[in-house]
Amino acid sequence: MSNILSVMTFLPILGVLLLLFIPKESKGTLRGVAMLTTIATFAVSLPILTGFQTNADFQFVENVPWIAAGPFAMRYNIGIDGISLWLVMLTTFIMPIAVLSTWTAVEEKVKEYMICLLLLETGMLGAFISLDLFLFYIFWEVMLIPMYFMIGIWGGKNRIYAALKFFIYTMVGSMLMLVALIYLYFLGTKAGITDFSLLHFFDLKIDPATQTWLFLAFAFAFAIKVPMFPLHTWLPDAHTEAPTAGSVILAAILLKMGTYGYVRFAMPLFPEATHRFTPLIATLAVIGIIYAALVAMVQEDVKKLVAYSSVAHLGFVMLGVFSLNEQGVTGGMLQMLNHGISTGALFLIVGFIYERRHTRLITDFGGLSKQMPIFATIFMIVTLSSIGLPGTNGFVGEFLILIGSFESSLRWYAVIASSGVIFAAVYMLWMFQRVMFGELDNPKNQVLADLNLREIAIMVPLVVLIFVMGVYPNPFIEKMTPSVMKVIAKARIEPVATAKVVVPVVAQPEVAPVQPAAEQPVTAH
Amino acid sequence: MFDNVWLIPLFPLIGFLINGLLGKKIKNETVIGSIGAFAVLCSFIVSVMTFLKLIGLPAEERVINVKIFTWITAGHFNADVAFLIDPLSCLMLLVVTGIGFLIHVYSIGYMHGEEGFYRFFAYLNLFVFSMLLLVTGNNLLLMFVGWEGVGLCSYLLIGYYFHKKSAGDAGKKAFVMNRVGDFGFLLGTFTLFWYMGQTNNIWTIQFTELAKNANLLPTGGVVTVITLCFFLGATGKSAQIPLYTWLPDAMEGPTPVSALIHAATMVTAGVYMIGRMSYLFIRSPETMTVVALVGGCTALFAATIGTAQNDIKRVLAYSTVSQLGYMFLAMGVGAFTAGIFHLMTHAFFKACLFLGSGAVIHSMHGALHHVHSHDDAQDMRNMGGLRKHMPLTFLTFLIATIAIAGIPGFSGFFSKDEILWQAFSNPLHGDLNIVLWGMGACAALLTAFYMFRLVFMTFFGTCRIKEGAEKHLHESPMVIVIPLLVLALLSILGGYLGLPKLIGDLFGGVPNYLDQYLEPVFANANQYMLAHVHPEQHSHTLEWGMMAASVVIALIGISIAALLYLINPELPKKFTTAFPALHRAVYNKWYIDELYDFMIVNPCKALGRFLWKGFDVLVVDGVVNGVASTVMAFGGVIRYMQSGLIYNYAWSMALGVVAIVAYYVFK
Amino acid sequence: MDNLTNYLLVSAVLFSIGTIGVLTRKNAIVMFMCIELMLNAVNLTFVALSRHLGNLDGQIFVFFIMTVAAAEAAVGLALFIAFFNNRESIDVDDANLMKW
Amino acid sequence: MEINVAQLFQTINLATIMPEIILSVVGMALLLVNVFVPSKSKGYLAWLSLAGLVAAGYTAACGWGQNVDGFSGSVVLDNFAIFFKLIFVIAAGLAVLISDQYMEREGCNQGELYPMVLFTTVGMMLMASGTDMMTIFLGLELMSISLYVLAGFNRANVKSNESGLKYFLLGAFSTGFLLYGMALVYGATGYTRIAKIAAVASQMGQPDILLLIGALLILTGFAFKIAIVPFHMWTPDVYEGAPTPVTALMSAGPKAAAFAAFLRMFLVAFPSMKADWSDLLWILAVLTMTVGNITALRQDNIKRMLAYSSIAHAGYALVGFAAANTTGTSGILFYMLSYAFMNIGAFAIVVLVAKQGETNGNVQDFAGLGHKRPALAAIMTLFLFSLAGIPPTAGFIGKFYLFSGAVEAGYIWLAVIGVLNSAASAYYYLRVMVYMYMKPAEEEFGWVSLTAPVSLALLVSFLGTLIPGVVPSYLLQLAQAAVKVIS
Repeated sequence: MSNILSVMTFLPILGVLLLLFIPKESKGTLRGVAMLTTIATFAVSLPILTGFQTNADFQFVENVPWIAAGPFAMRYNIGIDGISLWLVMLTTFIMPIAVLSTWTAVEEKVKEYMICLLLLETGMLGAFISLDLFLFYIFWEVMLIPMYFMIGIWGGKNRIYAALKFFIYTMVGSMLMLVALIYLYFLGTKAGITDFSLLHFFDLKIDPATQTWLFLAFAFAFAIKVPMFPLHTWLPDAHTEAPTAGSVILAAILLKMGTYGYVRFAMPLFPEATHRFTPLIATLAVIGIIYAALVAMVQEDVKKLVAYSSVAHLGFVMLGVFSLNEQGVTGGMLQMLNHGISTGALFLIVGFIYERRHTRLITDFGGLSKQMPIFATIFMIVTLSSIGLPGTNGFVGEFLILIGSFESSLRWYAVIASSGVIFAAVYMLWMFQRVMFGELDNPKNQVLADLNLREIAIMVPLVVLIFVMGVYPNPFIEKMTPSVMKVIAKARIEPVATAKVVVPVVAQPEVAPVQPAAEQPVTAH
Repeated sequence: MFDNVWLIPLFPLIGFLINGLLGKKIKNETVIGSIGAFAVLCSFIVSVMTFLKLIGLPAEERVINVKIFTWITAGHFNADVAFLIDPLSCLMLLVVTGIGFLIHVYSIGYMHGEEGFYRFFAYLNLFVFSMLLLVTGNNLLLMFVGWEGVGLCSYLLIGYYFHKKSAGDAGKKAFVMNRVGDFGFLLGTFTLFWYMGQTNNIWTIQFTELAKNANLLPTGGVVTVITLCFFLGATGKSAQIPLYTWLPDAMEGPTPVSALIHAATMVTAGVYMIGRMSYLFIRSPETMTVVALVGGCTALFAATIGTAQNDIKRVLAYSTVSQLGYMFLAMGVGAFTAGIFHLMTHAFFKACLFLGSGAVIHSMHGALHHVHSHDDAQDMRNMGGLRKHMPLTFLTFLIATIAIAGIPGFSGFFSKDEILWQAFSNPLHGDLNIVLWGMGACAALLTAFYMFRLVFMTFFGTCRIKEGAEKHLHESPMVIVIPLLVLALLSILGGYLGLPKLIGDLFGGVPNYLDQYLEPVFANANQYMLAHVHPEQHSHTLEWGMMAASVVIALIGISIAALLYLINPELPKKFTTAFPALHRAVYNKWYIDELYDFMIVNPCKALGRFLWKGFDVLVVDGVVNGVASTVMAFGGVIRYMQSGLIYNYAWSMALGVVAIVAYYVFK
Repeated sequence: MDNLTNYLLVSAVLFSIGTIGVLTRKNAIVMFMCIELMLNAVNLTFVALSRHLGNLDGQIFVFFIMTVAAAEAAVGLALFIAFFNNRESIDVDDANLMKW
Repeated sequence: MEINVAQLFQTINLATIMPEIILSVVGMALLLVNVFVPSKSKGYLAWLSLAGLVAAGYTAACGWGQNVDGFSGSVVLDNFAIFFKLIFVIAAGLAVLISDQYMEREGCNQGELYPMVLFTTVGMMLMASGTDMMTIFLGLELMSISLYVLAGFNRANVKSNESGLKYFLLGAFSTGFLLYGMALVYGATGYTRIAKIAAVASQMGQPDILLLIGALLILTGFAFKIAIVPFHMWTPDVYEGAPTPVTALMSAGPKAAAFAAFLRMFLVAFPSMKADWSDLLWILAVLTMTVGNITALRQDNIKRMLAYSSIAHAGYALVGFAAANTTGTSGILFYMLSYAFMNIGAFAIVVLVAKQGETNGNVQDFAGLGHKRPALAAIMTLFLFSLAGIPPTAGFIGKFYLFSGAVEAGYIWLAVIGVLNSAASAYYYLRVMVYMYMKPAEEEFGWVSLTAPVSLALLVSFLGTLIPGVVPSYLLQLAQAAVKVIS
């Protein structure tokens, strides 16, 4: 099937159309249809994974004219490479879980809720597979709408503020990106580029001063989405107020849009500017790691704590991505997936206890382990994954990021960032301890039921992935490696020899003799 | 030939999975316990087989890498899941699985009737698995997996009684402090990987590769940075200054855990790691000095605290910290074999001590439970005279105590004396040697003192337990006692593996087996030492003298203990009243925990709170919301221009016309 | 030439008077009369220019303006009456229900 | 001089103004029908005028690409005019469709409304077609006078009176400036015909001061109709007071008509002074967007809010004008068309939600609409997103082209200010959605009844907002073709 990507992307829309014809009273059917749609989407995405050839090319490409008027030519140009592949898979994988997670949590306006979820899925998938800048922008913006409603309608007490903040904050950024996009296009037309296709722009030579401005505009939009310090304040609000599925999707996928944007657009398009702003971005990333960790430590609301932990984790991702070597970028990409899985799982967990107790204050809990052993086990595993314990997915990503950035010019940033692993342990474990350990003294907590079958079914795939990706991450890495190398080759302004100096570990010392320093792969001091 | 080594960690992993996933369903304690113990037993058997195979090989071939699968590859970074079988790791395998098996057996009896029995065995198996990874991992990263894994198990097991807040706190403290160490470990790994790659184009984190290329490393400089980072990792894991405070708190966990994790195996990981990378450490004289000093200080410092504790397990905990200090002292003076030797002997006698104390506590607990007393079953002030009731436990406990105190003939004497001698005579630290020896000797004195204090308070004198409870005190079941006996035996015999040459010569040239066995592992370091420093020759007389001195020191310590706690039990009280401040300081562990709280924990929390409420909400969000509300306020003002009056509107238009025209006319 | 300038000046003055009248008066009818004055000033300009330029376009324009002004007057007065019916005033100060 | 009638008719070329003729005839016929058909319900008039509008639109569309002129070149039926005529037909048609229900409810269902709508449409069409200052003026006045009547149509309602009064006085006032400007241009160049003015103006090396002032005064005249700051003050009051369907028409039609004439005058007659007026439009665009948006932030009355929003939208369109390139100007055309759909659609919802006497017209009164009437709310949501310029809607594509025009012309900061305004504007559009979806319903919205005409209007504007948002290519190409004739 040559248009499998389109089928996958727009399958949720089909689900929406179906949902429209189901009366809103039959909630079970609505949930079922939404569930089936997301599962079908996941099923459709599987052949993409299996059929993906491990090389740097874009695959499953569809490229047809879309808009052509005046100076512009936009094309419906989609495709997938090693960088977007896993993010697409993550999206299709998380969505059924998200739907399932709200089976009982959302009792009101089920129909609208499911419509929002499905629209969101199309938006996210579309953004990940777009190879046309304009198309990307459309999907990028479209995502905002369902998320806005999810926060605003099904959110908590302060939901309207959070929803508006989320929407307008993101919109300010993306609007500036739009201007940069247009400007870039006109630069391209002068160089003979005839449409918005990303691949054309990769070859465009832009003078550094212009790059600076364009990069800033792109980076600003993406930084808001990531979110990077100090543009992060919408996140705790949005997360805290969003319903569980909203938080899960927001954390697992939407935030990745920002980092993905850097890897896919900002960095390869503007290499000189990337080089120039690397210290700034790395500084912000590191500040984000430490700052968010410190702030997370003193949170009173579990969900807010997890939200701040997201900021810290995404700081790691940014650091890795901007180290611009294979370890760092691979680590960053992996960490995106890891964060999607483990933070998604954390939000689900918070959702479980919120559903039971209708509070998220840490002080309202304590000793839950006794009452909910299965929950405790899963919570523990996810917590450990979140703090990057070896054997879980979180470790692989974090380690590669740190070793990558240590090897690059961001050495000192890596050192500071490494201390983030300590803080992560502090705030996560302290939270875990206060919620799960101690005396089960609150009578309301003494009657809590452990996870039911549905909830276990939600968590099991995540837990399995946590371990699979921790123990055997190589299949994930292998698929993305060629694309990662391509990105690095584009985004680095120094000549890169990274790929060629792989020395097998078993190499004999005499085979790998000491080389004069001049021939070393350049790792700027 | 060594293809089946992956079985060694696999068995405990299977045990963990079975007990962890199905344990709740199995319910039968015997089955659960047997599965757990059997898994470790299988590992032990395979380890023994591996060991036998290994010593069957010529010495120079005793380094085998067994690759299972490629774990992570990214760029020139590569990490395999692969095992390194060499004398050092084999020794550790035996210690871990051997003692681990005994403690598993012991636990079946000790943990009888505890809630979450299956959980305990699952964790214990998981711990053994992690520890085996740690010791067999053939690269830094896999070692780190085990490194963090044992930390995790430690966290889980310390927090086993999670309903107790103190247990949860202790677990968290252990984990976080370990993480601080891990931070160092990671940085060390990064720097080493980067430096080797950068300067020599050797991108590897594999131990054998590193060892092979160790000669490319400079002396000092970046190696100092690397080794100090690793050493930070070691201080965290092995509870050295400044990261030792978690270990005494870790006694919140069940006693078998204390024996296995917090005495015999996990806490020695730091020592093992330095041994594993001896070729690296030896290349940095600065680091060696730091290691030796930290070790010496810790040995002495922890010993002082140990003298004033009343909780039986806490005494042992501080003793562990102190003994670990010895091991680091050994490593720091380049006596790697001696350090590993002490690691091994310490594993025997300290496991024996902990299990013995566990038996005591168990018995005390049962007795106190009978009379419905809430007295602390671990407080030595409630004990006394227990030897009548628990003769076997007393016997084994006494043997182990003698061993730790350094009485000749018992294992502790050989290893400790070796360390003291090396501290005194090593060629690395020059004038510092006497200080190092002094610290070690003082610590030995204190060790002998507080250990016998413990024995006297617990097993001698009058029974101070609550009225009526005494008759309920009884010897432990066989499943508890047998491991004690085995360990006690090992505490005696273990020392004969590493007889000093001096003594060996007396018995017709019995070699120092351990030295020979471990020689290939430390060959690189030793060669480097030979090439770079010139050892002074010390006369045998001096060596004999020093040996005698350490025996005398131990005896003095024992005598003081006997005087204070056996002959004249009123003396200690007088002593404490005479020096109240000193006693309070020692009793409160020199207020180090409070100091950390004051210096690090509280400022961090305060900073976090400030950043949240003061910066995040006020400044960052304040700017965002400020912009928004400024615009909104502006809108509120502008709308009042819209007065609703036609002539105002007309004015606006007319002025607009005038302005536009004027602009162009006068431009 | 001078002639034209004079005409233009007069019409400009008339236009200004009309404008100022609109700006300062509050009676809707007076305001409307001022607007008529402005329109007539424009007419004068057109006629003068037409004469000066020697083509008839301007004068034709004036016819249209006058016609339109008449239509405007008719509609305007109807609106005033409707307003007066409800507010009993044609003071524009009273047309202030909607503001801000 | 012998007058050859046939030749005269050839010069006049009635085909050029056939759409106007059709609408005028239908309008006058409807006036008579209204008098002589004794039916209390006036709904049939709506359908009849719709038929007339469709016929006129069809006639206009048939002339696509032919570029004929008439009346000795003082009117023209070129692509540019046709594009705008279709906008007017759509705007008027949608307004007509939502009128009956509203007028019935408000108790002022006089049949004259429909002829007046048709006449005002004729005026707009004439403005778009006019190539002579005279015809433009005539079209403008025809449009305006009909609108004065329409604004004050609800005679019994004080607000409607006030709206008519304000619109009339200020409109006439601005006409004064426009005319004076035209007089000066005439004086400076000697012609009223745009093409000839252009010819003369391009001959002048240094623009004549008379010509410049004339042009600026003409600009202010159009600026009034478009509602450019500082000539915008009438907009909120008039929009608020006028009957809602009239407001809907007013927000879309006259604005587009004024843009049509404005574009034609400035791009055809004064391109030589582009440097002068382009800067001015830059400033005016910024002022208009900003003032419109910022003031709209604090409005509760939804009609008033939409009025301020329409000021802001005029500012966005001006961005394209300031750029004065094909991208920008075709963007204006596209935007005006989209704006007709989305804004009238939004007003249609306002008509439905409001109660008798124009009560219930505040944002707060929309609370819970999303749950009680999900379809209506969903449609309204689309309109609001389109107004806010969020894809996939026509509003986004329109804005994209407008801002692209600015970027292409090198006005990057203008585009940046534009997009920032756009982001700020999202707040007040979202606010409506907040009430619709995120606040509990206080009312059951039982009175909201969807009649056939309104449903049709909603459907048309829904599709007109959505489809060009997803597949805009065809319309954009039409707009490009349309602006070709004036650039």
